[in-house]
Amino acid sequence: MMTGNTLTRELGWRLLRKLREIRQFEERIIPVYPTDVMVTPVHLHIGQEAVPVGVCDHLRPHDLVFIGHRTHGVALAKGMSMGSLMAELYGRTTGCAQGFGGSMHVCDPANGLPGSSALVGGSIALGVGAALAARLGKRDQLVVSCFGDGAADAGVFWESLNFAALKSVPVLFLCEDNGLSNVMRKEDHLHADPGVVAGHFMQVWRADGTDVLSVREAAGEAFAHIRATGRPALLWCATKRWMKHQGVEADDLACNPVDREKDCPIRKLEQALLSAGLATQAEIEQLGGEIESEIDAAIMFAEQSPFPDPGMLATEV
Amino acid sequence: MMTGNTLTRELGWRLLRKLREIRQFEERIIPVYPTDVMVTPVHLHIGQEAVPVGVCDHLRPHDLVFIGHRTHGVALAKGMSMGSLMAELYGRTTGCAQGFGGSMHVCDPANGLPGSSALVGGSIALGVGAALAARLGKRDQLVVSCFGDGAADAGVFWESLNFAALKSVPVLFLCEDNGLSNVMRKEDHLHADPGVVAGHFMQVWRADGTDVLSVREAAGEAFAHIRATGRPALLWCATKRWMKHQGVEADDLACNPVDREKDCPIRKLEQALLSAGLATQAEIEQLGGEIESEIDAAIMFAEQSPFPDPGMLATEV
Amino acid sequence: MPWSRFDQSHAAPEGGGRIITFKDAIREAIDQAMIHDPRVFAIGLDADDKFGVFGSMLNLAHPERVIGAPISENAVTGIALGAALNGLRPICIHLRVDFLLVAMDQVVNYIAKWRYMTRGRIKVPIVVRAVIGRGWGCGAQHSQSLGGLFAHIPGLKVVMPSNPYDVKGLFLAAVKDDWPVIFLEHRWLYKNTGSVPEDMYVLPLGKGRIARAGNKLTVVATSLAVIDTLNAVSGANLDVEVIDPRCLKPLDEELILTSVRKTGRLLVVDYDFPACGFAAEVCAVVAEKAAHHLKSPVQRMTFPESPMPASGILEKAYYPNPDSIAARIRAMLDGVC
Amino acid sequence: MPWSRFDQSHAAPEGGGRIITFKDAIREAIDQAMIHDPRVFAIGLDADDKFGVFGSMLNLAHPERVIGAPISENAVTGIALGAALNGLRPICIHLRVDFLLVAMDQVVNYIAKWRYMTRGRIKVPIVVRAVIGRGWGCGAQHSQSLGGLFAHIPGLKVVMPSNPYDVKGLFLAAVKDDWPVIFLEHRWLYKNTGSVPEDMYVLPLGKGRIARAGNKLTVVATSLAVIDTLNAVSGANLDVEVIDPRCLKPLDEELILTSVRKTGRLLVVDYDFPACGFAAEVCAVVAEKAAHHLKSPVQRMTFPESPMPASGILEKAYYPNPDSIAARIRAMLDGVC
Ligand SMILES: Cc1ncc(C[n+]2csc(CCOP(=O)(O)OP(=O)(O)O)c2C)c(N)n1
Ligand SMILES: Cc1ncc(C[n+]2csc(CCOP(=O)(O)OP(=O)(O)O)c2C)c(N)n1
Ligand SMILES: [Mg+2]
Ligand SMILES: [Mg+2]
Repeated sequence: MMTGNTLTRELGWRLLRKLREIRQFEERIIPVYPTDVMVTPVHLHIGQEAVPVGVCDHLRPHDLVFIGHRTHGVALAKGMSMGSLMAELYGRTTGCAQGFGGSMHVCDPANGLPGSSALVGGSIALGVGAALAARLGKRDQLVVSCFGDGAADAGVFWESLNFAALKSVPVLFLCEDNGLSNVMRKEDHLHADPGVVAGHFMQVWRADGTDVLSVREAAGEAFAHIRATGRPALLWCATKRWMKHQGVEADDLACNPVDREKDCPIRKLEQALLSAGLATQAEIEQLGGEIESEIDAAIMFAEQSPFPDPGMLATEV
Repeated sequence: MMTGNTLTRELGWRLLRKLREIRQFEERIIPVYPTDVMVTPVHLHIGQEAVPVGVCDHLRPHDLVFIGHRTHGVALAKGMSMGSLMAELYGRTTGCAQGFGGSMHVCDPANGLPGSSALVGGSIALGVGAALAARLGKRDQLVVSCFGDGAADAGVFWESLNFAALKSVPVLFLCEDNGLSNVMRKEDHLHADPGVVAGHFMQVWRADGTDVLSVREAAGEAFAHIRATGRPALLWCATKRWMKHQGVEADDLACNPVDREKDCPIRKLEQALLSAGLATQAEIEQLGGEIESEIDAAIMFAEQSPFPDPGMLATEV
Repeated sequence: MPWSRFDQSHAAPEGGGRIITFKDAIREAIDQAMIHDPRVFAIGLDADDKFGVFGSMLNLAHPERVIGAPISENAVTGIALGAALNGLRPICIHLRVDFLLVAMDQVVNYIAKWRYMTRGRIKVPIVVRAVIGRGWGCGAQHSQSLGGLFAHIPGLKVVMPSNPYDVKGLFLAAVKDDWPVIFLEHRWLYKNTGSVPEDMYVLPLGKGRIARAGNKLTVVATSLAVIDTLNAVSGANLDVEVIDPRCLKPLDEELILTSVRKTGRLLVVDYDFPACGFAAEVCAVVAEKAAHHLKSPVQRMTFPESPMPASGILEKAYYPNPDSIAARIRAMLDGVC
Repeated sequence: MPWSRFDQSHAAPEGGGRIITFKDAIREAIDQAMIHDPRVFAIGLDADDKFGVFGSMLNLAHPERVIGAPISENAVTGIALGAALNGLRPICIHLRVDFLLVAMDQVVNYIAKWRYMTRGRIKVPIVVRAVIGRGWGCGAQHSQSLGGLFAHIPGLKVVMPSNPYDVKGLFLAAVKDDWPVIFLEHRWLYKNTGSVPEDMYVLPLGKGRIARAGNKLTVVATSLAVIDTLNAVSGANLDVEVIDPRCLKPLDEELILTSVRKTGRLLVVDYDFPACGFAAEVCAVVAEKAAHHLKSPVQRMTFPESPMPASGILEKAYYPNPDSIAARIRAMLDGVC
């Protein structure tokens, strides 16, 4: 739903660029991946782009987002450069973690990305701690803990909700609920709706995670609440995973039918822009082309960057 | 409240005996403890006796109860002999764990006590597993996970609720809510009411944990539900801790005012028995005397039992 | 369920017989254990999905005794323990050993200690399976081994099999055992093949084997490191004795000491963190009990003192391999290093 | 917050000066760190209650920076880490090291690896304080040490101070450090007294000390074991060198090796589980690097291979003590044992 957002050209265009950057970036991984130039397990964001883009549109570089294993979309939405991310996938020194991290461990302090975790769940608590630090330091800084529906299974989710509520920690819990934990359906891994449970601890917003305007609006309200009250909030976004949990193949689970027209955050926004007369098809195609060139540059940058020096192996430890 | 329980002499007498056994047993620890004959940290059950007694009255020897650190009341309610428990506190070979366990680690397989844990929280999961085993083995066996309000802070509580609900595990979650986690008030360690949260996963009963008939009635309903549906249930009993968290002194926290008349499960039941004409004051005093003799015997048994052989130290490992 | 009739262990088949993969040997062990004993069941995240724990849980005779679980490793490990305390023989499964760290409270505080705390009145027949092994750019959180960490904890047995014959016999022994067993399977061994009897058999937990006889140097290695060492040694035709203890705990000290007394030299190849680990333990045991037989100082070959990096070139430098093992052995034999 | 001005470490005071307890030395270090640097704060279950972590957190100048927590050790440890990643210098407190096992995912998978995984772009200045030590009939789940377990994990520094002077300097060094530090305080040391400068000072993490000079045998011990060994040695007037490495990691290998090269004998007294532990590590290091100087085999004195029992008589047999240490030393010197 787009109510409450005044869809201006500037806003729409900014969001569309980010959505497309993520989508097109990931789509370029697909053909390259089987050639083993990226030796790192990837969890693609395709289909879910609206969530990071809608939320991160409110954030400044010094606002923080903590991520789990599905990193690319959030990292790009938060401002990481494509070259830096691509080079990390290629395992090069110019990667955001100089090749030491891989796809699941991306960081970019200058853009508010303090790192990510391949283990599910634990990073929820990190966001709470970072927000606590912001409060203790009386800093004007927003902090988001981003996680999937599967992560809500974990005890650390419960403990984090309770702690944040008890101690008035100004953090946004952001659930990117794609209805799946690997190949398990949500109803098979969660008996109750964690969004409902969270409601006993803090105010909860829900958004359509395939609609960037819906996400952006709800996130805006949640952030306003956090700022106004100093209390935590949770934003639950139902979205759709198009690809297999890991790797570059399209998902084929019977329980996860994907309609690439109706479920597409990019189509939705483009349609809205077109019908509001805020964009033309030609402009959109041009944007796509621009982004494609940026990705070309990122790939070239990655390919031409040196590999890390094995002599540095046991440093920073 | 006593509605719904027909208070017969037999029932009332059985419950009263158990309540008094626990109370009098613990009260005898108090004077002895400072002499260091029991070298083990004790967490007394005084004031909370109604919870284990009301619940265990439904249980047969082969039904199981899992306990945390506050063990004595549950152990006696479940049928452990006073001698066996006392000898364990005295660190003797005749103790339920031959002196290897101490107060926090009591077990009595013949009476459905598979052990207890000094760590808070984890044993909640053990009960779920044992109940799963009962279901897989198609056994007629009830299983109870007994824990305190503090244990509900822990992530394992959330995970256990979710698992039990997802997999239809016929377990009773039993919270002995004394409103305290050590010296922390419930509202300082739990932001939401876990009983309410649990309601999203399973049916929840509440009882007055200072009234054995209230507990017994609610437990009866919960067990009937578990048997009928094969699903888990939670019983939340608000009760009152009279003693300090650990050791043998009366509690003195301002937030925990104790009225030893009104809050006393034994008084409550005795009053009910007396006013229903099911007991006389003289009979009650006689019961007290009988139990006192049993405790004398238990103490003598413990005192006269041999210490374990240090040569056995590194066995059973 | 007379597990006792499997007490007689088969000798390792001398070639011939039925050749199957390491993965299929585990699968067969699980299948046979479940058929043989209705108390055996499996539980864990992704234990029941279509991938079947890298194929090791597919086509079982009793799928109704395989219970999938949410991402709740801590509770689920406790649930497995609870089932063991109530008469079952659970196989608790973790697709990566790293996930088991979430359940460390259960493993170290509960599973390892329950039997002791109850003075043996309650048995703890649980097998915790965890898949280990370097990933493929998986990085620091998805590539650990942790065998030494578990072996540090009294009350746990730790098994690290290296070949299809062993994995079947050791797995069945673990299920049969009334003590908790941590069973660590290296993912890179799954496709390896070997001769495996079809019948059920158990190998004793705590008895190692001489994987290759030799005279000039004893190499103690476990799991994938056994295979890599054998490749290193046979490729270079070195006169080296390779000991596969099979279990980190109980450790077959006598086998190691006997070999070192003969060869006078020890190298421990342990694919794990170096400090306070299994390699240190083996060196310490030899230094305590066979020092006078040593012709040169003991040596360890482990991961570097660092977490795992992601980039392929770094991974290559991080992990020992047959070449680097052969080089180290040669250096030791040359007295150079 | 120029922590750099504390780089010059004080020499240990030679008697005299202000005498305070171990507990007060920690308290003072925490207090001074919080006053000196507003980024320092403390968090943990019972950190803010009236008992003040066995008195070590009472009467601080900045109680508003002490945050109590629910029984949620896993999240709370992660929250401390999150605060460190966002510019603070948390002191995360666990009243018993056993509780820290609940947070092992955070400690091993996150805290130890974060700096490495981000290639040092993110510093991890966190101190995890945990109180260790045998209880008083506390049994298996409340008496662990676990220093060796943490020292096994690359990325963690592990400190085990033995006296008031060291605990203050090492604690301030830990807070100052940009790497995660596990700080293990033995409860039985809390009442011990010693001379402690009032000013802030840091001791380098990774530098041990010679607690007593001697010639016939090197004893390496940490924490309470240092005190017990000193008592054992001085009581019997034995010509023994006692090395207190202060840190299990980084380990001051050179100090140990130099001593062993002189004495030719090594005993490690480690109040922890034996297998794959810190004692094994020290033995392995010496066996690797100073084997030719050894006049007799190295020895370890640790807990038995078992969890802790509860009954007093069993506890007494379980834990090494000055008498049993003296006996072992004498046996080694007599060449009897
Ligand atoms: C503690 C832990 N357990 C299991 C895994 C394996 N694992 C990786 S991603 C994943 C599914 C997570 O689902 P969700 O949180 O919904 O995120 P999504 O992949 O859907 O984005 C699982 C089970 C893990 N990484 N960490
Ligand atoms: C994991 C863990 N954290 C902390 C403790 C210390 N501790 C022991 S009992 C207790 C309070 C428990 O409160 P509750 O669960 O309500 O039980 P109660 O003591 O009130 O019966 C605490 C914090 C512990 N034993 N285990
Ligand atoms: Mg999901
Ligand atoms: Mg309580």
